[in-house]
Amino acid sequence: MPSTPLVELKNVSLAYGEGSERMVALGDATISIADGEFVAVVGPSGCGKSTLMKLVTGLLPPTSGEISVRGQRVTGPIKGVGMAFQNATLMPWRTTRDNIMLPLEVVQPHKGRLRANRAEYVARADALLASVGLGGFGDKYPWQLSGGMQQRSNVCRALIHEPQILMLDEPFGALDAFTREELWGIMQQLWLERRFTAVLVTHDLREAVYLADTVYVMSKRPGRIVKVRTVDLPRPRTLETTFTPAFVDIVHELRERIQLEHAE
Amino acid sequence: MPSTPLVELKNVSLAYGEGSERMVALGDATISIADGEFVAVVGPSGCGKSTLMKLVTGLLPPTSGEISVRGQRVTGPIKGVGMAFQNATLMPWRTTRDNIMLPLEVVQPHKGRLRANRAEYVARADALLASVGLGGFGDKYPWQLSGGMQQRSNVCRALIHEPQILMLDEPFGALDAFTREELWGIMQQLWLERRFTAVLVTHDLREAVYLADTVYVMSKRPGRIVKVRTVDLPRPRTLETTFTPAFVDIVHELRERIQLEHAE
Amino acid sequence: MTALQQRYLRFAMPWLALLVLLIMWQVACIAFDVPEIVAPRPTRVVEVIIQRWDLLLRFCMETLWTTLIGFFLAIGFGLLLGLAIGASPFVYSGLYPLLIAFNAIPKVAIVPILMIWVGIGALPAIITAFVISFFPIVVNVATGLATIEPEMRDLMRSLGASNREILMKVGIPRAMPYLFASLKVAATLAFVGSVLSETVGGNRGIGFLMLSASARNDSATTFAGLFAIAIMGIGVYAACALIEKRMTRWAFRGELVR
Amino acid sequence: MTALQQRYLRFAMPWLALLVLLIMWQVACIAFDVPEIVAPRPTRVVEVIIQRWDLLLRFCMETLWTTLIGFFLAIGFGLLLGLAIGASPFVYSGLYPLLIAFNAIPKVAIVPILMIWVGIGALPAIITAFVISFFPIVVNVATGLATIEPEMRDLMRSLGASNREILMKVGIPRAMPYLFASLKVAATLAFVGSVLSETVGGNRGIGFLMLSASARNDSATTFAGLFAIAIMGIGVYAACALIEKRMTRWAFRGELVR
Amino acid sequence: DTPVKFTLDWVFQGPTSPFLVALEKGYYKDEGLDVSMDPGQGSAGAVQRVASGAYDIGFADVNALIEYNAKNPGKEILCVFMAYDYPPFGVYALKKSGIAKPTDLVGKKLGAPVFDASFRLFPAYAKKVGIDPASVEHVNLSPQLREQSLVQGTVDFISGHYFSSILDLKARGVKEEDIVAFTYSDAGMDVYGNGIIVSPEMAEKPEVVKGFLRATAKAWKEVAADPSIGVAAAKARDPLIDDALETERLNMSLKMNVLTPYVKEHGMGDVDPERFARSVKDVADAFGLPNAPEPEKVFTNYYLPPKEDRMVAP
Ligand SMILES: Nc1ncnc2c1ncn2[C@@H]1O[C@H](COP(=O)(O)OP(=O)(O)OP(=O)(O)O)[C@@H](O)[C@H]1O
Ligand SMILES: Nc1ncnc2c1ncn2[C@@H]1O[C@H](COP(=O)(O)OP(=O)(O)OP(=O)(O)O)[C@@H](O)[C@H]1O
Ligand SMILES: Cc1ncc(C[n+]2csc(CCO)c2C)c(N)n1
Ligand SMILES: [Mg+2]
Ligand SMILES: [Mg+2]
Repeated sequence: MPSTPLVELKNVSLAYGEGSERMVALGDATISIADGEFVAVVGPSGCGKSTLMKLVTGLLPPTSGEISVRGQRVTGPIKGVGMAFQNATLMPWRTTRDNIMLPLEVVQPHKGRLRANRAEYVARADALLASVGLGGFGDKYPWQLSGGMQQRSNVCRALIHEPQILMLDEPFGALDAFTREELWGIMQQLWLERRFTAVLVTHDLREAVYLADTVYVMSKRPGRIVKVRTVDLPRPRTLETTFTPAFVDIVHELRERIQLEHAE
Repeated sequence: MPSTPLVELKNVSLAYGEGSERMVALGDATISIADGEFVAVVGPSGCGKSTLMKLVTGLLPPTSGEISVRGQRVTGPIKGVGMAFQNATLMPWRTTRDNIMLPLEVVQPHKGRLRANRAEYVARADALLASVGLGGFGDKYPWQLSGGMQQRSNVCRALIHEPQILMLDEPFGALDAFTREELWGIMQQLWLERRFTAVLVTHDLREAVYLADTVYVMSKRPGRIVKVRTVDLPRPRTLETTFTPAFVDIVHELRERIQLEHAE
Repeated sequence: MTALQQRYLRFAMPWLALLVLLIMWQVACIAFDVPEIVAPRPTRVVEVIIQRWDLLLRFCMETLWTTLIGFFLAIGFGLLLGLAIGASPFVYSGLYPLLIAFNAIPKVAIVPILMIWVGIGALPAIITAFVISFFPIVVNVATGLATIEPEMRDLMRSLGASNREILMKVGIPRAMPYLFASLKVAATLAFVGSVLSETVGGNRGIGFLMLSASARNDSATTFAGLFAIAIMGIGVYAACALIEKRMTRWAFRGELVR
Repeated sequence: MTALQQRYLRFAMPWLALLVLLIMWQVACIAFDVPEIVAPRPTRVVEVIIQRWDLLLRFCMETLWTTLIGFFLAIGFGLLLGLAIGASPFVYSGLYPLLIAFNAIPKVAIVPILMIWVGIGALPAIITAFVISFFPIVVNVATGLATIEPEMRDLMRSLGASNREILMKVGIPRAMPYLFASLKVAATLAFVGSVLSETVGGNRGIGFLMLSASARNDSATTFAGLFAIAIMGIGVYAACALIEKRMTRWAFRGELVR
Repeated sequence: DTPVKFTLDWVFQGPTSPFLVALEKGYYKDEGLDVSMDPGQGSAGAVQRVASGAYDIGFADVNALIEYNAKNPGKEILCVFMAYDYPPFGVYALKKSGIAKPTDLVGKKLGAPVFDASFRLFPAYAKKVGIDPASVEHVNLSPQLREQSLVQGTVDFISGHYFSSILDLKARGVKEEDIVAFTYSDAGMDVYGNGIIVSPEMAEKPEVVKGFLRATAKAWKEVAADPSIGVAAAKARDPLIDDALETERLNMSLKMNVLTPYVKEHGMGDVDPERFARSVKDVADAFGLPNAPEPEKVFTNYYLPPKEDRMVAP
C-alpha cells in the first residue's frame, strides 16, 4: 500500500543541552513513512518518542542527520500537520470549542473561510466533540474538563483542519479501555476516508497494532529504532480482529522485543 | 484484613458551578475505606474519579453528604496525605529533586528535621528517583523530562514523606507496560512494608486488581458507585498472578460491569 | 462569618479604610495642632470641596479627559512596543536601555522643553500623561510575552502560524494579566503626568488649580485638588479592574484565598 | 547571519541605538538651529561631562545611594504588601484603592510637606524614592500571586501547607517574573523620586545640580545631569536584569524568539 | 487680528493683573491684537519661552534677561517696557532670631530656591551692605518650603519677592511686626525688576509691540487708580483667588515697585539710562558673568508709547 516516501529521516539524532548538560535523546534514527501510511511508534518511557515527533514536524532541528518531508528538507515547522501533543496544552482563555477551532483560525484554506462560514465550522467542531463523547462541553473552559476529556479535546484540535499529516503523542493514555477502543474505531474510520499520513506514539501495543500499517519499536534512551514491524492485517479492523491469533501474535512479538529493551 | 474505617463517605455528591452552569460530577457516593486498605477506583472518563480524590482529601467541600477521615468530619485539607494529581504539576522553578523534596519542607516531622539531615533526605530522594528509573535526573528541571518521567516524579513526590494516606490519580498512565508493571511491584512492596491506606484511580483493570484490596466501579457522570469488588488474591502478587484464572476472572468481571456503563 | 457577610465586608473595606485614614489624619491634626498651611484637616478640605464644587468639577473634567487620552495612547503604543520588545531580541536590546534611561529622568525636567515645542494647553498634558504612563505597560507586556510557555508556541508553530499569529493568539491573551497589572500603575502615572504638565504651564486642570492655590498658601484648596485627583485615580482604577475581571478571569481562577 | 553574529549584534544594539539617537539629536540641533538653552547639542553635553567630571561624580554618588536605599526599601515593603494584598481579599479591597489614590497624586505636591516633617537632606530623598517606587512592585507581586494556578495551590494544600507556606513555596517563586518586571519600572521611578526630592530642597544630588544649573541658564550642565541619571538608571536596570536572568530562567525558557 | 502669545513669569495674581485687565477690557483687541495669555514658572522660564519662539512677548525679571543675553550673544532678547522700577527683591528674617540689621546676616543660614532672583542677586546686596556673601550658608528650598522653613527655624533668613514672602509669612501666622524685611532697594541697590520682553521676530514688528505696550500702559493706569479692577480681572481668570489677599499683594507691588518717584515723574516703562547701565554691570558681577551685555542690547525705549500715556500714577 505505501508507495512514495512522504517523511524521511536519515540517521537523525538529537541532543538536548550543551556541554556537561548535553544528553542524547534520539540516536541515529532512520525512518521512511509513505504517503498515507499509518505508523505507530512504541518504546520505553523517555526514549525519545516525543522528541521524534517534534523533529518530524520541524519544531526541533536535528543535531545530525537529515529530515525531509515531501522531498523537501525540513528547516522549520512544516505545514499541514495536525499534532496532538502529549500534554494537552489547551489555552485556558478559550472555551473548549474555541480551543478546538484554533487551527481553523491559522491554517489555510479554513482561515480565509472561517469568517464567512462560521456557523458551518462551529457545527463541525461540535460534531467532532460529540464524536469523542464531549457533546455539550464546547462552552466549558479546559480547566473545567477532566483529564481524559482534555485529552480528547486535544485530539479533536489535531483533527479539525483535516491535516495531511497527523501526529498523535499518546492521545488516549488517560482514557478508559472502552472510550479508547471507541476512539480507535473513529480514528481508523477517519483514516480510511481521508488517507492522511499518521504517526502515533503509544504505550498500548494493541492500539499500535490495531491502527498502524507499520510499528516502529524504539530502544531505551538514546532511542534508536530497533525493530520495524509491518502489520498486514486487513482493514477495517474491528475489536474482533484484536482477538484473532494473527493480531495477538504481532502484539506478542512487539511485546517481546520491548521486554528485551527492558531487561537490558 | 480491613478493620476500622479510616475514610468514610456517606451519600456524598458534588456539583461544580452554579445556576445554569451547574453540573453534578459525583452523585451520591458511599464508600468506606479501612485503615491500611488499598482501594482502586475505576470508571469511564469524566465520571468524577479525580473529583472523588479531591473530596476525600478535603480539597473540595462536598455539595451534600458527609466525609470523615479518622472519625473526624472533613472540613478542610486533611493531614498526612500523599497525593499524585492527574496532571503532574511539578514546579518549573525547582529541579526534579527539589520538586520531590517539597513535601519534606512542608510536612512534619520531616520539615523540622530537613535542615539538619539534608544529606540523608537528599539520598532518600535520589534513591526513590532511582527506583522509578530516574536515577541521575535529579538535577534536571521538570520541563527537561519526558511525559512519563514527569509522571514518575509526580509519584515520587507523593511517596517521599511516607504518608499514611496515599492518593494516586492515574499515576502510570503515560508509561509503557514494562515500566508500569515494574512500578506495580515497587508500589506493592512499599504497601506491604508500610501498610498505608491507598486510593488508586486507574483505567487499567489489571493494575487495579494487581494492587487493590477493593475495587470500586463508578458509573458514567454523574458518577455513582455501581460495583464494589473485593480482591482476595494472596499477597504479594506477582506478574505471574496476573495470568492466574482467579485474577483474569476478576478483571473480566470488572470489565463487563464497566462495559455495561458504556453500552447504556 | 458567612460568605454573604464576607462579601459585604469586602465591599465596605475600601470605605472603612478611607474613613479610618481620614479620622486618623483629623485626630493627628488636632493632637499635634498642625497648622492648616502644612496639612489642613480633612473636614476643612471637605468643606472646601463642597463650597467650590462646581469649580473643582470643571477643573477635574479638564484633567480627566487629557489624562484619559494620554492613558489610551499609552495603552495603544505601550502594547505595540511591548509586543515588539517581547517578540524581537533586537528591539529588546536596542530599545529597552533607552527606555529605561528616558524613564529614570524626572519628567519635570523635560516638560518645559516639551512646552516650548508644542505650546501650552491640553496637548503637552496629554503627551506628558502618555510619556510617563506607557513605560510600565511596555515592560509588563514584554514580560508577559517573554514568559509564554514554549508548549503553546510549539503548538502554534506546528500549525504553521506566523510570528504575528503566535503573538495575536497566544502572546496577547497570555500577556493580559500582566497588561492589566501595568494599567493600574499606568493609570496613576497618567494622572501624575497630566497634573504635572498643568502645573508647569497653562491655566487648565487640577494642576493649575493646585499651583494657583499653593501660590497663595491656600492649602485647603490644594488638598481639595489632591483629593480630586485621588478620587479620579480610583475611578479609572475601578474601570480597569472591572475590565480585568471580565477579560482575564481564566488567569485568576486560582486566587490564593477566595 | 550566524548565531555568533546575532549575539554580537545584540550586545551592540543598545550602543547603536544610543548613537543613532545622539546623532539624530545633534543633527536636529544644527539643522533647526535650536538655541542651547532649549536643548544643547550632545557634543556640548559630553564636553561638560568631561570638564566637570569630578563634580558630576560626587553629585551622582549622593543621588545613587539615596535612590538605592529607597529602592531596596521599596522592594522589601512592596514584596510584603504585595503578598498581603495578593493573599488576602480584605487587605486587597481595603488597601488597593487607597494605594491607587495615593499614587495618582503627583509627589511634587507632597514632598514639601514631607520635608516640613522630616527635614531636608538625604532622608526625604530616600522616602520619596521609596514611596514613588513601591507601588508598581506591590501591584505586580499581587497580580503574580493572584494568578497562581489552582493546581499548585491544591498540591500544597494537600500536603497540609499553611497559607504562609503556600505563599513562600509557590506564591513568591510564581510572582518572581512579575516582580522583576516591576523592578525595571520601580528602579526608574526611584530615580525620579530622589531627584525630585533633591530639587525641592537641600543642596545635594543631581537634582540640586540640575536645578541650580538651570537657574543659571546653564542648560548644558542640566542636560549633563539628565545624562547622568539616565546612565545610573541603565546601570540599576542592568543589575536587575542580570539577577532576573539568574532567578527566573524557568519562566523565560520559552522566549518567543530565541 | 495679529495673534500674540504672551507668557507671565508666574501665576495670575494681583501684580500681574493689568495684563488681564487689558485683555478683558479689549484694549489689545482695540490695537488689532489677538492676545493669548499663559502663566509661567519663573522668569528664567519666561525668557526661555520667548527666546525659543514659543511665545512672542513675556513678562520677566530683567536681571534674568541680562544673564541670558550675556550668555547668548547675537541672540539677545529685548526688554521694551520696564514695569518694576524698583525691584521686589529682599531678604526676610524673624525678629526673634536677633537679626536686626543687614550686617547681622553674617554667618547665618539662607533658605531660598536656587532660581530665586533675590537669592541670585544676594552677593551684590551683601557687598552693598558690607558683608561677605561667602559667609552665608545657602540651603536650596522650593518656594513652597521657603517661608515654612523660616517659621520652623530650619533657616535663619530667606530671600524672595517682597510681596510673596511677606504675605506668605503672614499666612503662616507670623505677625507683620515680627518680620524683619530688608529690601534691596532700601540698601540703595538700584537694579530694575520685571519688564516686558519681546522675541526677535516680534521686535521686527514695531506696530504690534507698540500696540501691546499702549494697551498695557492704559490698563496699568486704571489698575493703579483702582486696584479692585485688577483683582476682579485676575479673579475672572482664576476664580479661586482670594480678593483681600490679592488686593494687598497688588497694593504692595504698586507702592513698592511700580509707583516710584521716578515713575511718578517720568512715567512708567522707561529706564534711567545711567542707572540701567550701572545695574547691568552690577548684575553681571553678581551672577559672575564674564562680560556684561551692552545696556542697549537689553533694554530699548523705542517701542514705548508717548510719555503722557505712561503717566500711570493717580
Ligand atoms: N526540553 C528538553 N530539554 C532537555 N532534555 C529533554 C527535553 N525534552 C526531553 N528531554 C529529554 O529527552 C529524552 C527523551 O524525551 P522524550 O520526551 O522524547 O521521551 P518520550 O519517548 O516521549 O517519553 P515518554 O513516553 O515518557 O513521553 C528524555 O530523557 C528527556 O529527559
Ligand atoms: N473545576 C471544575 N469546574 C467545573 N467542572 C469540573 C471541574 N473539574 C471537573 N469538572 C467536571 O466534573 C466531571 C468529573 O471530572 P473528574 O475530573 O472528576 O473526572 P475523572 O473521572 O477524573 O475523569 P478522567 O478519567 O478523564 O480524569 C467532568 O464532567 C468535568 O467536566
Ligand atoms: C506676581 C509675581 N511675580 C513674580 C513672582 C516671583 N516668583 C516667586 S516664585 C517664582 C518661581 C516659581 O517657582 C517666581 C517667579 C511672584 N512671587 N509674584
Ligand atoms: Mg513523550
Ligand atoms: Mg481524572
